[in-house]
Amino acid sequence: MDTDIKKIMHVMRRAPHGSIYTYEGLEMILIMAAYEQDLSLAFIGDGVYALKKNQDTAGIGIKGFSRTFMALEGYDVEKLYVDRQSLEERGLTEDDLVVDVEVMEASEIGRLMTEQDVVIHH
Amino acid sequence: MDTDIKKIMHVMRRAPHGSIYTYEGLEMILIMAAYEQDLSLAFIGDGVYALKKNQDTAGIGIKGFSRTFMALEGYDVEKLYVDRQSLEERGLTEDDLVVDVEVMEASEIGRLMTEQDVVIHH
Amino acid sequence: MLHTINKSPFENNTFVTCVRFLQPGDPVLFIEDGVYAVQAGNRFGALIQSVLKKNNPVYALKPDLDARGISAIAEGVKSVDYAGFVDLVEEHQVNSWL
Amino acid sequence: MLHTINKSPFENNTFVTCVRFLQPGDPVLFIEDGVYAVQAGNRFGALIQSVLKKNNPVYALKPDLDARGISAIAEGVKSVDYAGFVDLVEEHQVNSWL
Amino acid sequence: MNIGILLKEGPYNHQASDTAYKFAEAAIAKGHKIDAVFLYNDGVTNVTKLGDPPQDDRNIAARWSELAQKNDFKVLACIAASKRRGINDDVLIEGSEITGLGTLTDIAIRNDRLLTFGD
Amino acid sequence: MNIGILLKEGPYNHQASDTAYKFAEAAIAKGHKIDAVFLYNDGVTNVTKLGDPPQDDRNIAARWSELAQKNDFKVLACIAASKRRGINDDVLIEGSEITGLGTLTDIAIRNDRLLTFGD
Repeated sequence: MDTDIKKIMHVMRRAPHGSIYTYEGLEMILIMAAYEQDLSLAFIGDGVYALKKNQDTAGIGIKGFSRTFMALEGYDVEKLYVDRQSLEERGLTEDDLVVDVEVMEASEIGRLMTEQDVVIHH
Repeated sequence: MDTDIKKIMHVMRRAPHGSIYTYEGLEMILIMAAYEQDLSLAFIGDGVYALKKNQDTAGIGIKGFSRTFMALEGYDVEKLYVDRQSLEERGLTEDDLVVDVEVMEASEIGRLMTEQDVVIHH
Repeated sequence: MLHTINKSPFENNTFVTCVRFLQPGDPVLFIEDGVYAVQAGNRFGALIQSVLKKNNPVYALKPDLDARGISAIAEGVKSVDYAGFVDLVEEHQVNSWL
Repeated sequence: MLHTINKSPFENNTFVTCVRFLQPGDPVLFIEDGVYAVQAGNRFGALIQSVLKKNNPVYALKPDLDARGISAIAEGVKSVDYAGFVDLVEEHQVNSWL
Repeated sequence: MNIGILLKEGPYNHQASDTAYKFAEAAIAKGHKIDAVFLYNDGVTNVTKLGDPPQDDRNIAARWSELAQKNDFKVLACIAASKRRGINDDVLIEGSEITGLGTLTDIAIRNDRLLTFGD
Repeated sequence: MNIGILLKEGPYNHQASDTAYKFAEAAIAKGHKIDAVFLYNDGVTNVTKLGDPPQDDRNIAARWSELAQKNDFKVLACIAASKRRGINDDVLIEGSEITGLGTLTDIAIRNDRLLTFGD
């Protein structure tokens, strides 16, 4: 088996709760985090909503998971990139988010994408 | 059982082949056509692509179904409404479609919608 | 006729399309990811106001707003719970823009 | 890096979003319902041309074009079959914009 | 009021089944009658008893089964859509049945409302 | 070249499984190795042998089974995603297995490419 460290980027693109993609994506990320690869997360488009503070899913009867993003640091997953335009278009700022992130320009996130061995959209 | 004739509109909104909604929608319409209700079809947004001529699905390995729209007349389903703007935005004209339709303004299709007992989007 | 919209307007064209077909007076209810349309201060505020001005009442499902952390909603939009959704269905036939 | 897009740009924002992240020289391949983007004469022609001008080659999967009855495609766009898709994957890492 | 529900997406992957369920509960609480829930497209996978979600999550199939039996309606899966997706009589939860699209037509005809939930 | 495939949607409802299959066939024809197909989200429903599509339609599960066995790879369904959706060992087609996300990580690490297909 190849023992090089691989660069794997997970791209969160969907709003939470309307579909399971973000939640199951997060489950995938938590498992991959144990494999000591170079993981990063990019939040693009509606993906930024996954990080919104004060989500209370009791009323829809679906388990919430925004707090799980806070646990990522404990797994040494610390590269969380947020697309500035996606955030601004949605009337959000960094203060609205549950975790510390790097707000970046699309061109910069795009450059990081090209350095990856694997990119998975959720 | 209520024996009044019900007005049921099927709204085709998706492009064909990328998902099964239009195809299974058409299966539903063919069954409903046997029940002698007042059926109509509206093609809105990417739904107009379902009627595009010269679809050849051999290469993707999925059964084509655009010709099935031609069979609707034999089932006395003759109210096929196409939203003018959806057609024009996609660079299509009536000549590009496999069946005769009524090209209508959105406001007029919207008015017909409000007369329905049931509206089902596919 | 009650129109329901369940897609985020930022990624999907459903809301913009639905508005073209809307008849004056018909209520619109945003559910699921559709509720992002009514978050105060976003770029769909103008479209929401134009809908309200044509006498189309606009609602958003509160459990879906809460689930997404949306507390401030556009002026004139009313939030309803599932019972309120049922009330709207009592009064109107339903057109779910999937 | 090869970017694939599988959604119709008329209903979904994926193509427009992808373009913002695209690095010069990176190829774009339209597949499935994504191929509607390259139909000649539609309103995404200008965006396609701007991508081509930044030295991003643009491809569309021919079996998907054929399935949708699209014979005329925008100038500068190349159609490829599944073998051509594999060729692109040989040359590039892949970024599938689902 | 008599209400039919058409559910077009499977459980968990989209919120449609959750919203349909919450709506049905609320309608019943207000004294309305749910006549039937008809499953179409991937929606047919809502009634497989083979699902085994995490303990701390909702069990969508079991929940529909209970609501249907308690309120005297059926959750009906379209036979053609079911066959495509591996749903058959052997895997059905209590309170569900496989049937044809003619039944959906009857549901559309005989009820005051037919509500669609999906993606 | 060694290629892993991640498939995130079920059969028939979306074209993803068809495109992934056609791509895999073409890659094999050009002498590449498909290392594994990993199923996630609704994608896990690609490997149920209970499906019974119309005679004149493709059988997606059977097709994956055949391609996998002929070319010495496995179609792997994520266990957590499978449990939610009623996929278990009893319903698996030949050539498929249920496994964990760690296996997907191995696939991502050891191959030259990981391609994702979905909605």
